[in-house]
Amino acid sequence: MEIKTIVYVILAIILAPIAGGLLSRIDRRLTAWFQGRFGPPILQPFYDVIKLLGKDRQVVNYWQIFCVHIYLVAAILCVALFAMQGDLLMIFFVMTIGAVFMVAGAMAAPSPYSQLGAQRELIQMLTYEPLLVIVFVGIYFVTGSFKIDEILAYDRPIFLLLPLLYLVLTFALTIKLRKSPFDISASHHAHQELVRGVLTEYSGPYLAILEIAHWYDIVLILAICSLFWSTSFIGMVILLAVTYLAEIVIDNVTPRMTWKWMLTYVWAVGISLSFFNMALLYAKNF
Amino acid sequence: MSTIVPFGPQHPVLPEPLHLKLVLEDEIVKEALPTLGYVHRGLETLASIRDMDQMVQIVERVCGICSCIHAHTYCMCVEGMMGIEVPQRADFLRIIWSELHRMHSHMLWLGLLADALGMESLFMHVWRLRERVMDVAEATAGNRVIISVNKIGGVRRNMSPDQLRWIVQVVDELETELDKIKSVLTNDYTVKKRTVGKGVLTYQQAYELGAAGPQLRGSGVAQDMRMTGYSAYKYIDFAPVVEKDGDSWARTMVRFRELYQSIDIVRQLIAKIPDGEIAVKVKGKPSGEIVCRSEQPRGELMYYVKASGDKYLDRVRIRTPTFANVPPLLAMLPGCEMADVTVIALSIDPCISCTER
Amino acid sequence: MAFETKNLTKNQLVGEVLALKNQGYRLVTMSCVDLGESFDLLYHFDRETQLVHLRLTLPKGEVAPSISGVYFAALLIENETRDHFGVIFDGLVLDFGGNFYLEEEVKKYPFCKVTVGKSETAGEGA
Amino acid sequence: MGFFKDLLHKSRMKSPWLIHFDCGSCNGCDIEILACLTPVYDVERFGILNIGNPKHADILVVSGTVNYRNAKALKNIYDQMPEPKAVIAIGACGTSGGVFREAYNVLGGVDKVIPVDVYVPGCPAKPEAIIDGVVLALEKLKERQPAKETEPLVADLKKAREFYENREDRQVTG
Amino acid sequence: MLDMTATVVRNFLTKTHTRLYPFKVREVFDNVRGNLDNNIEECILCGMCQKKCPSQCITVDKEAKIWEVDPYACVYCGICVDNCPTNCLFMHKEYRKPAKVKESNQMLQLKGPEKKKKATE
Amino acid sequence: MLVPQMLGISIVLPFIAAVLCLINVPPLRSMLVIGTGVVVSLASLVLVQGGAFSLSPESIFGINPDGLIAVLDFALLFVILGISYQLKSKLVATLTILQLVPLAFLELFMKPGENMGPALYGDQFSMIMCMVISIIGSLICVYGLAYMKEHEHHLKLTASRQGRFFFFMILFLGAMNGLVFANNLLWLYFFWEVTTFCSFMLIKHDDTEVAVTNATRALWMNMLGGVAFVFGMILFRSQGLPLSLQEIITAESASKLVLLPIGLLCFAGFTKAAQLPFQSWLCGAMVAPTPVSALLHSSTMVKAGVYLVVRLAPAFAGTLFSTYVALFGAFTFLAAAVLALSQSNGKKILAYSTISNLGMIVACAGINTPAAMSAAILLIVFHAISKGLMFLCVGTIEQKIGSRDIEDMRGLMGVMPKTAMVAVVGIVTMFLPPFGALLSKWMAVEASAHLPLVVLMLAMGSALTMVFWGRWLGLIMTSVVPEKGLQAEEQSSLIRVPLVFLATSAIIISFVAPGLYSAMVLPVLERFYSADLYVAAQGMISNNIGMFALYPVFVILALGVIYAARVSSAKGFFKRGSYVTPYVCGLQDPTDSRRLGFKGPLGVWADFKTTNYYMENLIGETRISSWINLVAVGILIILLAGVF
Ligand code: SF4
Ligand code: SF4
Ligand code: SF4
Ligand code: SF4
Ligand code: SF4
Ligand code: SF4
Ligand code: SF4
Ligand code: SF4
Repeated sequence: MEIKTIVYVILAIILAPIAGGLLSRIDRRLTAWFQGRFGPPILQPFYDVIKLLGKDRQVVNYWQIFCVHIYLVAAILCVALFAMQGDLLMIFFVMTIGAVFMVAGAMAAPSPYSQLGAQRELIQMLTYEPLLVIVFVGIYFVTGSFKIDEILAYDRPIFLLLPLLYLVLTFALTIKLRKSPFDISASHHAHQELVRGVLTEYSGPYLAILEIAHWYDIVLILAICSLFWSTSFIGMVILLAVTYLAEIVIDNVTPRMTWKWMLTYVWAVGISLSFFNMALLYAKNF
Repeated sequence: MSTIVPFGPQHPVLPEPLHLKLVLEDEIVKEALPTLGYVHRGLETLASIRDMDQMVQIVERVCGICSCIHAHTYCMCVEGMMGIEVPQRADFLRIIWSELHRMHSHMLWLGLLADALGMESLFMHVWRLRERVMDVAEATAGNRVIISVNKIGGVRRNMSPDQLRWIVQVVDELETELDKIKSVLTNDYTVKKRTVGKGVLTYQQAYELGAAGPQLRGSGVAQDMRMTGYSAYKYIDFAPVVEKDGDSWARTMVRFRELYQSIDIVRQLIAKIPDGEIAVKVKGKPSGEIVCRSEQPRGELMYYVKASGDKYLDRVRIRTPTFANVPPLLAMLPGCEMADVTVIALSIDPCISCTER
Repeated sequence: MAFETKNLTKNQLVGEVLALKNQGYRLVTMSCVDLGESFDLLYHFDRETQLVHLRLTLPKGEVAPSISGVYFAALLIENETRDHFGVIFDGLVLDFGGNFYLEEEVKKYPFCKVTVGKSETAGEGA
Repeated sequence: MGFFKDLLHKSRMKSPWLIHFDCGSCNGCDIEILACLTPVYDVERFGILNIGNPKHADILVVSGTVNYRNAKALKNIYDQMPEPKAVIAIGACGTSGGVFREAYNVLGGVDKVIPVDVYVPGCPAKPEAIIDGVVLALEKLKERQPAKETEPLVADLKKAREFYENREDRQVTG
Repeated sequence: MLDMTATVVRNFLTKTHTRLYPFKVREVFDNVRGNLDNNIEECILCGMCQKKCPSQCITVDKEAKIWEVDPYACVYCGICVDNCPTNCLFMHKEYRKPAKVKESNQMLQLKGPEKKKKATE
Repeated sequence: MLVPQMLGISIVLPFIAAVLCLINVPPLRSMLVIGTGVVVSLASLVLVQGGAFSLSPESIFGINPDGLIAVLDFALLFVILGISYQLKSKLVATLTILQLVPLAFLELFMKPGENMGPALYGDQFSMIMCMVISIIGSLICVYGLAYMKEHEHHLKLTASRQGRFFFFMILFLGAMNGLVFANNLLWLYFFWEVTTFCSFMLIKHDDTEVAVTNATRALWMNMLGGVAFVFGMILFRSQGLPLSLQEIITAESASKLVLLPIGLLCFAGFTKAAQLPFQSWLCGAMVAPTPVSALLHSSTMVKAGVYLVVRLAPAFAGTLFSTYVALFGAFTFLAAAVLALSQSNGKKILAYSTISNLGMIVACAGINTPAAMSAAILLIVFHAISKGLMFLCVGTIEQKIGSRDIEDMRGLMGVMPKTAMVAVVGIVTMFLPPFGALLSKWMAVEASAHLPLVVLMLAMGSALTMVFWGRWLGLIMTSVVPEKGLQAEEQSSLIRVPLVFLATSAIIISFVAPGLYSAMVLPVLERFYSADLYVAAQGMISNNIGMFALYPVFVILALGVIYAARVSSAKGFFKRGSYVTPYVCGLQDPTDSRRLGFKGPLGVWADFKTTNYYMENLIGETRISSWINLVAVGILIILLAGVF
């Protein structure tokens, strides 16, 4: 491995949670503004996490702790692999380690909320995973590779060729961000029928670890989004900003839906959008 | 193969301490059994150690949301037994406050429903609008929530012409604001997806299970206690708001349209309010039995009072609307999705504190 | 403003309630009053905002017939009355056995003027 | 180490997550607590979130009179909160039982069951008062202080029952 | 599907509606029922307030000249104020501040009301 | 290097040992089974050293082998005919006759021996298969020793029938080894039919009514494949091709005419590999004692089916038929995953997951690129290890808790911690990176990227896979913290050793996957493909479109696991934290903090209880099986019609 890659990896591992935290703070402030409120202070997400780290440890089942640490490791690993410019599909599969262990951790606790949350989380995974694979395949179609370095070497913004697939990716993003209408398995605040779903039985430092892992996750998936406009920095920033703003608006204007609706709707819409986009690509090529 | 989930008494979406034991299968509710008693205080027994004037303050705290209607109905009972004629202005003022309470209660409920739907921004928005009504209550009665304006024989506070004008201005503003969010409830695909067809209560069920208020009217039964014309309602034009479908959406629409109705009634009241005294002197002790009914935001409220000329009343019995709405709720839950439990529960606008007293 | 009531005996009650139901009446509620030696059970029915009242005077210690078979909604009211007065209803569809609102710590029937211990009477309903 | 300690203290002050339990309130206080969250008062300015789950919460906000049935739930919820934690009793009911003190099913205040750190009077307590109450409670969170001693729940229930049983006849039971 | 958008965008573009409470205190309406107080010098210790209070939180001890209210049981209804024959009871516009320890509001009358006593009788 | 001897040990020795197993002296049988296992395994390892070979035995015990095989063939078919009479199954009888007659025709009139190359041929693919069969198969047989003792104890049998049982188990191994080394299609056919017969006898072993019905179903479905096989051979001969496998796949004249018999052989493979719509025999095989299921699913029987399809793949590379095979496999992958999702019966989940994985292998054969073929071969290996392990786990668990329902496995960590740990390893190696099964899946998805419909089905299927494994993984861990740590678990070493051996090898072989690939898979592929091969270097497996950084992921995750295990160990935790009950809205039992549940209505205690979502009403087996079969039949018809 070259020195440059190692530096990238280390930078990514350090910067990702900071970026994730800041994003989450921007998210909360913007949400507050959309609701006509003032919103939390600048460093709020970090205060939250530090406070949680300083709370007493309580546990329902120690497998949970095991699982939550694996989730964190997997999330960091994904970001590192991305920084190494590895294979998109491999990163995706490594990402599922984290997701699966989060579910396993939630199921380890004998609590109805956590268990139902785990079931729903599984259904969310079921919903977004095929979509992500399709998006990656779409990228492969355009660039001829799954490897990030070669995707970055592609000389046109992928977004222009795969606008609909980008939309499909934002479905996955919404689910990963736990935003309405897909905040069915866990939510930022406990305002849902499952209390906090998969997060219900984690407390104190373990909740903090989950939160940090979640930041890594968000950064990763936003990084994947950024691949869609990798040719220019400004294009990338604009794409991400618009995407994130749209996410927040959608979060604020839609109620939470049920898992059945999510599965059928997202699969139907996502798959047809993908096929449409593929058809467009074919049409262009011939 | 089933999952058993406790729902309440402490649950973030259900603000009221009601416990439901849900038996689920793939998130479909198979059985729902309630436990009550988490708010039971036994305040009806206080009638035996508090005199009838003090009871006004106590029944007002049966429930903080439409507190003044409780006090009003209780006062109607005692006044009825003693044959007291309340000054007309007092009647009008009582109803103005009642309608303001109905408005804030409906908006509060709309916010909670939005929260149960996971639509935080609507919750925030509606509760922000609600604060306007709270300000009116605070300015006119001296307290935001429990306004303590009723007393036997009339009301304790008057409203100045300035205040009345200001109220009209506030309800006008509210009307325009409500217009802006109207389409969210009437048109929005996602909102309708979560409410339409959820928790259907047929006309027959609503009628036989004894549903009350918007729950009853949402199923097509045009019954509203205000039609009996108690207090100042006899001077006002209005017709009960009715929806046919009997689902959560219909109940939502009933309440939403009632907001407009209340705004209209407040305008009419303020246009017609007479001058004069606001209270009469009360002497003596009541005796006999009486039943009084009124319309709360959640439906029909009934007081039964028995007295025998003693210092203390013999019996104060309160039948609150949510008490009547619990059996229909239990009938609606089986077969719905777990995610809809909160929506359906909130669609009856549960008020457990008055259910259990 | 006293109101008209129709006085009934225990045996007439369910039949009369059924008749009212067939005429389209809805159960509003039931009120119970302790008269010292007996309980007054008042049933309030409504049709298009007009009320009809039935009165059953029940000597203490007797079991009242339940109307929850006719009006399901009566279930909550009868359980409540059981909690507060210790009146036992025969044929209640879902009997909370005096623990509807109250925990075991509350040992007396709070609404009764003559204090009776709860545990001794659970069987007979005095 | 001092830096981290200060940071932790600051974070605790800046991020109090609430759990609200309605322990037999008339809803007057409940809706005022909720009103704090809404735009007009917006307590998220102080990092306050209504988190709804005892395991995540720092401050337990209790409204209502506390009766025999919900006292047990209250105790359970309090026990499930990890330290450091604080309890705020809201309203006349939460602090003493209010108008209902002498009703038969009322224990009379949150402090009969769990140690209370801040009392917020009012009927209902005003949103401003609730905000003040939270600010006051933060001091307890900052440096974890040993919880105030309360007798175990069962003993308390017994005492309350005695109180109720020894009341004069004309009161309540006639 | 996006019917709420107009509203949230409007919220976004207008000023926030937040009252920045501890930093900016809004003006209180007149006649608001806040903390109960007694102008103890005017009080004739007649016990009317004690009798009328629905919460039974006032204790008047004529002998010891002590007037006491438990502000944590008081429900701020103002009935006592309405019924006080000397109008010595009054309510502040401000609410009572939260406290870490419950303390009752006890007042000892040092010197009785002057002539007024007769006038009100 | 001793190839003939080793082949003899692999193929003939089991036949002899099987007969010896019939002697009813339990200790002797145990030694026999263990001994055969060890010897056969060693032989397979020795074989690997030698590299590719081809061999035509002159005689077996002095008999002309071709003649011997022919005689045995007919003998076997007549036995089956006899059985069909016993079972009163006209279907089986018809299918047997449909084989007997054409086979006689083939033997008598079509000069089957013409231009025949070597009768036996072994390349690295055969050797991988042989290792899988010999090592995993033997472990399962060893496990079977302990299992069957308990099993017969449960059934309260007076006369042991283990002789018969192990006869067929061991025979199975020999037949499978013969199958993978056979180059002469007639030989292959013979071994093929032996596996059919063995599986029938093993499924029927308990002789209950269900067992007999299910065994019969297995028999006729596999006989259907046998019929296709025979007709395939006849067609080969009618086109003048020799009945040599190697000849067929290397034949330059992959014209449309040859496709039909290849299609028929593939069909035979599909039936054996329980592809849709033939999945029901494999699910029905669940009634057999667990070692049988383990054997059928992991190392034998179904693997024979995919082995044949994968072997034949180069012969139809680049044809439309190939694409249809890919589609067919992908559909099986998806549909079986859906069915697995709807199951709570642990063995059924395993069964459907097997079918699903086999579908993936078939799909890879259809995709027919070097990447896909690597995926197929690797998946055969890794699936065999993990699936064998999972079956043994379920069997062990069932004998302890008396249920194979995964809902009953909640909290297994508290009841049988060691087995539960092994099961966790089994599950994790089935579907999570960096383990081999997932590595193959990754290869498969990347290889299929140019076939949108296939990749879509693979993507959806793999998401479903994630769900049903994920929840199983989770619920094993569901438990309260035990008061005084975990108790030790007693277990016979005949059970413990196979479990632990398989679990460790699942991890270790995944770790050496790059080496395995270079040594065993690459040589096979290089014969047929030149471009786009994966290169394994420095622990990374990569080709021109993708790269799997196996070692970095492996190492970091391993460190993560060690770290997580340290911080979460029960002892370590209790020093630093405290135990609390789950959140149930404040309704726990205040007096007993470890009692799970809440006080519900009427003051009645409700114990904690949750279930997974099986969506019985939506995707229940009975609900959708017929639809799925219909689609599968449709694809199959198009597929076979395509080759005409
Ligand atoms: S219905 Fe509720 S809000 Fe209305 S008066 Fe009754 S208790 Fe109060
Ligand atoms: S609706 Fe869900 S995501 Fe939105 S604020 Fe509430 S809890 Fe958070
Ligand atoms: S449930 Fe009862 S207390 Fe709550 S708002 Fe309704 S009536 Fe009032
Ligand atoms: S203090 Fe007053 S407003 Fe608050 S709960 Fe008690 S009675 Fe209701
Ligand atoms: S009523 Fe007024 S004068 Fe009399 S004791 Fe009370 S405060 Fe004093
Ligand atoms: S008249 Fe005098 S004694 Fe009588 S109530 Fe008034 S102040 Fe008290
Ligand atoms: S304000 Fe009301 S509760 Fe308070 S002391 Fe006066 S009468 Fe009593
Ligand atoms: S439980 Fe297992 S060992 Fe026992 S009889 Fe059944 S299959 Fe055989």
